[in-house]
Amino acid sequence: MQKINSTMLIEKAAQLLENGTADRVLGWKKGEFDYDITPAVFNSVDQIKKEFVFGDFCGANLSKYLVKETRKGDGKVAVFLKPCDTYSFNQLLTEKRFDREKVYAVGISCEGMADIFKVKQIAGDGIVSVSSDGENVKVETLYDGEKTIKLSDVIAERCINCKSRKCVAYDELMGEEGEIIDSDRFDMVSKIESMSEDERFGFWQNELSKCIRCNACRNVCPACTCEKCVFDNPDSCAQNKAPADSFEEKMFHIIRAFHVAGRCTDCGECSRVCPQNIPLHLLNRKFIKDIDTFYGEYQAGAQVGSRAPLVDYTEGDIEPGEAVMKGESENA
Amino acid sequence: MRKCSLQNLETVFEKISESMTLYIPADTKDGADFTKWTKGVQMSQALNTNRSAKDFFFPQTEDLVEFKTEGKNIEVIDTRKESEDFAVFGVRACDVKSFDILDRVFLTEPYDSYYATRREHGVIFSLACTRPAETCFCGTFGINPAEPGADVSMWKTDSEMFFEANTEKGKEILKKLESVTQSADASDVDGQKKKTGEIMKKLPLSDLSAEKFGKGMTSKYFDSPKWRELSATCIGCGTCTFVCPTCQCYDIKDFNSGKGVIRYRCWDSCMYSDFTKMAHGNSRNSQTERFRQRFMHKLVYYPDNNDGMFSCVGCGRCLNKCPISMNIVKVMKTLGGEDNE
Amino acid sequence: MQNKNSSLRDEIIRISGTNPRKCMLCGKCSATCPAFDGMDYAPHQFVNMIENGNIEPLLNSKSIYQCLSCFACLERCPRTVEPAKLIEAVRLSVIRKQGANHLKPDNIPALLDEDLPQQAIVSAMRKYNK
Amino acid sequence: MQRIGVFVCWCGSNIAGTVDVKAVAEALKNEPGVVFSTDYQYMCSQAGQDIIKNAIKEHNLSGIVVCSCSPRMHEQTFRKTAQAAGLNPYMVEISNIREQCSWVHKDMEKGTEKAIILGKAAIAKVNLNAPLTPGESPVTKRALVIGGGIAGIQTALDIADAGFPVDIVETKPTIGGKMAQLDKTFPTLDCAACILTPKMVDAGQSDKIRIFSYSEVSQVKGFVGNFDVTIKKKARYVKEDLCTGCGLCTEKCPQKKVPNEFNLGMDNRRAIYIPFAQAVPKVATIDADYCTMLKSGKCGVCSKVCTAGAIDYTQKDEYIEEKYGAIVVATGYNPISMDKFDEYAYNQSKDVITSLEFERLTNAAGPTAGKLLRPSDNKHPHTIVFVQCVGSRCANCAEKGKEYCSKICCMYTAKHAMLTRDKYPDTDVYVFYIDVRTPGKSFDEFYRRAVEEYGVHYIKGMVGKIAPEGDVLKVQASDLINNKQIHIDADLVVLAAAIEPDKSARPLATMLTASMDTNDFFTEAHPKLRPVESPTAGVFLSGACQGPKDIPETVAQAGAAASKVIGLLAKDKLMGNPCVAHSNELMCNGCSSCERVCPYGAITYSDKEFRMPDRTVAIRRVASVNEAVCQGCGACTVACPSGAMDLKGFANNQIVAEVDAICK
Amino acid sequence: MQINGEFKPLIVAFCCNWCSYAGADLAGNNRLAYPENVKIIKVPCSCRVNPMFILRAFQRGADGVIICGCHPGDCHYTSGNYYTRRRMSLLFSMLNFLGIEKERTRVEWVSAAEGAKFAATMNEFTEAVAALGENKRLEDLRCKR
Repeated sequence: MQKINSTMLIEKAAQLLENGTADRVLGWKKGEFDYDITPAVFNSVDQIKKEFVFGDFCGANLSKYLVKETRKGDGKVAVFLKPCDTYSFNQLLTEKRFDREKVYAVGISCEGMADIFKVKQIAGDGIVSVSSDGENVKVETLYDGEKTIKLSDVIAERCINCKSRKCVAYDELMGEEGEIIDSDRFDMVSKIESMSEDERFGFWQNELSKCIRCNACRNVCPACTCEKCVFDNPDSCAQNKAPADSFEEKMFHIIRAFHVAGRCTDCGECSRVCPQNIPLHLLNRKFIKDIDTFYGEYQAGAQVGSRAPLVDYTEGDIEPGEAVMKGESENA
Repeated sequence: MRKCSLQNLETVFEKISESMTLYIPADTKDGADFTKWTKGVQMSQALNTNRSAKDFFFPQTEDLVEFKTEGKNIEVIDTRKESEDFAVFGVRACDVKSFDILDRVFLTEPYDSYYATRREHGVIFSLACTRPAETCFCGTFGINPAEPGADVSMWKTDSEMFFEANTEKGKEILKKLESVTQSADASDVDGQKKKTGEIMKKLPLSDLSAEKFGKGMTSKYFDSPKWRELSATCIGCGTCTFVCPTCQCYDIKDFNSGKGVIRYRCWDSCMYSDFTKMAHGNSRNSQTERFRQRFMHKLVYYPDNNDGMFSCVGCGRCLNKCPISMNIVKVMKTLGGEDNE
Repeated sequence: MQNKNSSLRDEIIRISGTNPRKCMLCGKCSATCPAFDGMDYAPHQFVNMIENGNIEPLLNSKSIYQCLSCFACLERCPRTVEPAKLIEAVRLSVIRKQGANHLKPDNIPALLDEDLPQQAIVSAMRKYNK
Repeated sequence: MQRIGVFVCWCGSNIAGTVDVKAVAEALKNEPGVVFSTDYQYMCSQAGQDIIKNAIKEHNLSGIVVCSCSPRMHEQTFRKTAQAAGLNPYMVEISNIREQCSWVHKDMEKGTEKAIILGKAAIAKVNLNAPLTPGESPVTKRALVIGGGIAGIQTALDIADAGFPVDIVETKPTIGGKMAQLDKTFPTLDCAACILTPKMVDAGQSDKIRIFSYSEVSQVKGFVGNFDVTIKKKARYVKEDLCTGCGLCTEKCPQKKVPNEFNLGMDNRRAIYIPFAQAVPKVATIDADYCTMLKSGKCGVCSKVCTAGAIDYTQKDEYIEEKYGAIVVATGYNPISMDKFDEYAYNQSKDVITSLEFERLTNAAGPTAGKLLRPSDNKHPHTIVFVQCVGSRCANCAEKGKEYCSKICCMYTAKHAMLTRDKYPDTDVYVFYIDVRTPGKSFDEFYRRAVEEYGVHYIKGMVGKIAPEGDVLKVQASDLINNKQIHIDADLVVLAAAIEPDKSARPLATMLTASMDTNDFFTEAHPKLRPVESPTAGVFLSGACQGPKDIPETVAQAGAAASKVIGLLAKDKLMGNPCVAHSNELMCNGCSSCERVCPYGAITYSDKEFRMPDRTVAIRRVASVNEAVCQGCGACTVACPSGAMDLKGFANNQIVAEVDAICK
Repeated sequence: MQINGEFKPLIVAFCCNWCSYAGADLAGNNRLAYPENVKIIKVPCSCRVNPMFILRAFQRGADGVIICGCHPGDCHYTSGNYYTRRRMSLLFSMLNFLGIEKERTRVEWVSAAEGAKFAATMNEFTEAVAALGENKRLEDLRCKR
């Protein structure tokens, strides 16, 4: 299968503007280096031809921008969605966060995105250029010249544990539809579950104490599209700006995870953007794993309109006491 | 100038920590960060720490005062503790420069005694760079990474660490370290300085110029249509401001613990929707305005009020950490680009 | 009622994978059983006797060899008790106990030949080596 | 800032025995907002209430805290007291220092300390209270009954009897429902038609009752007291007002091969038909699926013979919109399909029938004119086997049967067996049962009569297999008492099929936002205390749509539902509970989480234009709560991630203030 | 909370108005004793309990939090406690995942007729929490000054 590349997307994006399908395009824009790519709204074919880019460093999930972007004027917004982004897209639709009619979605197949920090760890400082051919990554550095790394060695952690390469929503698909993957994404959650209580506490105390409350996790999260977040609302009894006590770090992350429980599609953006490298996705995954164990498998965003587990129930649901025990021991 | 062998660096650490708490950059699984030195903690080889040394002088949260009510009376309690002396080891030139910028904010009227106390009690050992990263652009702001400054400047070679005191405080501490260091010649590090100078010219951002910014440029950039485009996908998080060594905005808040009210300050971010929110609402309502504020402050407003000094030091942290890879370099290039001529 | 032989009872229930407590004594299993006439204990009795731990008579009954494993009872049972599985479980526990009459593991190597499928050995071991 | 008065009750020694009430009153004096604090022996007494009233006036109190017994005892009392003194009744908070303090603790010091903390929590809450006013809404004094079986008819008659207009909507061309198909009724063996038809006639003739037969409810909007319902009157191609019900057309219609659903397909009717002689309304209906005229435009016999000129081939479905104050669901039941029970050979042999078919076979108005003849060869059966629990009490049969007991089968099977033996003593009757359940007045006696007096063979056991062989049905069954497998050559087998809610119930429940259980039976508001109300205010349940029921129970429930409706319609205005949810539109995401957890369907959405913080204008979907429907459970407040949804009287900040006060 | 050197855990009990609060009243009517440190907050339904309230209680110094509601199937609002059950199952499992002692949180169904159960539950829960000692893992040091 041919890997989706910049040229193909540029052509598509330009075509969508030219033929009037959309009047603006959400995509990715070239950065200063080869890896610092910014999500951007493109308004003209010129701009697309000049600045649009797609490659191994286009990890950003564009679906959340649709909430804001569809509110601007009447025209349609074209958006490029990787498989994991399509789940977020569906979840946003389920929650009626934007008007489907105002969006032209192009699904693009994805084999996993690269993580620049992994590249830097291997290739060292001073990366002048980085490019990949789908198998190898060629890195040129200031100090050590050119190096070739296997792409598979620098694939982002979240993509290694990819749950699905299937585009679940699109008006048009580029590349193959992809398949749902039997991933090992819960391994780390299981590992923590099998730790002792003290170890678990130690692990999270250490991780969460790094939090600087920059809100990047929240602001990037496609499930966190609240008009006003409780943590920003002085009337919510929960507002705070900085973790002045270790309690507040926990409070913020527990409540945030709880608010997206059953709605989180496990896109992994939270961990990707955390400047302190806190594995925040593990909190969300714990909820996903518990939901799967307690109430049957549920993938948020797999279908538009599906009923999230927290706004649903059955008469025979597991009791909380039992659930806690099960949540600890179900490491299968 | 003094020096010690790298093997003996630990004895230097030991010596310093006899009289004060010492923080050195140490490796964690997520990169380097300043860590309290205790025996065995190794100094990181990394170019720079994730978080800047700003935290030592201007911590993310800090209690200012406490109120207690008894019946209908209020008691005000100064909860400040006796500050202890401390040293921060291995601060890079860019971060050293950030203290100049912060000092101009906190040490002019109204004088910030909380910050000042920490400055008085802290000694900074700076460390010259030898391998700047592609994201470094300190040169843009006239910083020489080979001459890092602060109380004590340091240069690290393959086998030795060189120390040069720049201030009285620095001289004092180097004196204390005489027993564990040897005298050295300033020319011993000339080679390294020169080499660093060469590398600086080759950095991809070496051509980035701040010339088009600075004092009096408000009207030139304020209404630029580029802001909207640049900020279009900004998610409004505070990452850039919190990793920035020069961002100095804070909010003062009260926490009612039930037993009393603690008034504390905490970092704030101009990227947040409730930044400078007042009774009438927010003065900057859109993300575009907030985004513009941050960069205009770094590049225009601050220089306006501080003799042309920029409040960016080119450390590159925001380049590495921004979730959407938007940063001051892109802003400078876009605004200062040909289109804007 | 006395729960005699409860370990054997639990063992049989475990092997069968069914829950005899679900039985509501409708008798549809016995009504449906084509081998009923040859049985000394009818399918519904199996369910009840196993649940009560009254298993000895079943171990010695001829019913366990009369059951055709046609699964009619299993198919028809309205409560998913699935008597056939219980009968099979009793049968198995008898067979497993007959170790003395059957092959000993030591004897097996001599009997092996190339055509004997691996699985047969494994299942023979599992079945007879108790 | 509130001006709060605190009133600590001694309750004689009930509180004062373990709590130092004076110390409590003294300690609470210094709490924020408190301007007055006192104690008294019995706050609920007239004198105690006067202390409160005077203090409200004297100290210009804006809120009061009464530290006393449980709010379940005297919250209402003190609210009225406050109201009498000009204070909003919802500015009263009760601190429960009796049941939850003095009565459960023994140590005076600790008890006092706890009472003070509980008082502080109440003060913290009342500081954040706001005056609340219950919402009012008018009541449309008309009821809708959905379903025209005995349940619906009885409900309608009872409501009409109280003087309120009622409409019955029935999908069939006539009311009457299942009861009209029955022959006799247990345990008294009254003829069903004899007791039902007078009621049908009453309903048809009542000036308060309108019957929309051959009609369906197609849309329901609104809420208790104010439902807007659209009723679809299906085209029956006969003008109801002109048709005299003479039946001439039904005799002349040349299309004779239409399976007669009233007789469960055991005989045929014409394409134009009146289901049965006593139908109400007695109006003919053309079955468009079979009418040659409607299908091919050639025929028109009925039109020609109709002297009243009632036939109208051009009739269209008609939609009627009407307002109602209350809705009663009486959609009834159906026997489940026997298609999946291969072992009983229902589809292989005509002589294996369901009990309802048996009713028709023994009914004088049925296909055999009441003679018990078996369907295959119209011969009199000499051996009849009845099988109970076919599809009932079935744990594995999600697809096949039902997990519940269908409740009525034991009794009607006893009835069938008894009547058969009575009319045809030469018949051998066997009944296979798992259990015989007869909890009802004169029920067990009835069953025993079948056994003892009529010699019905009751066999504990189940039929495993029925095989048609020649002209007999080979029945293989178990006899658990004798531990035998028995074989019977039967002439006729009657299956007591489980019953299930009518298929129309599920979509109707969605329209009404009324909840259902997994079996599609409507859920009652409370299984014990509110058995005829649905959790959705203004929607009531009558008959088997709520669960399997026999006729007496159905009629009783129908009357109960009617009385609830009458109680509702008798009011001119409905006063709501003011402690309801409300949504802050500025924060609402329109995500529907709240709507999904609301058990009452109280939340609706609309698109509204908002000026966004960044000065742009956006159209956003936002929730609003219908205060007349909301019952104030608060489920939505937690489902809402942004905190836009809050509950009046139990607001987030109020509960948090209580937590803070307690944990201080 | 330390009283005379003895650790008395502070327990916050959220009780639904219709069943559990009435159950607590019944415990009172029958004079069934339980520790003073149990403090009840009335909510209309257990589904009104926001996870934030629970965390807030721990922040402010509670050592244990228990949520009491009608038995499943008996909710006054028909389905409220079903949601409570799901929410608390997930929340408590998460707290446990974070290493916060699972014995500090509990959901118990107490009907209006179960005064004895209410008292017994509170006694037992208090004892279980007392055995753990003070809540250190979800504390806010500022509230302990």
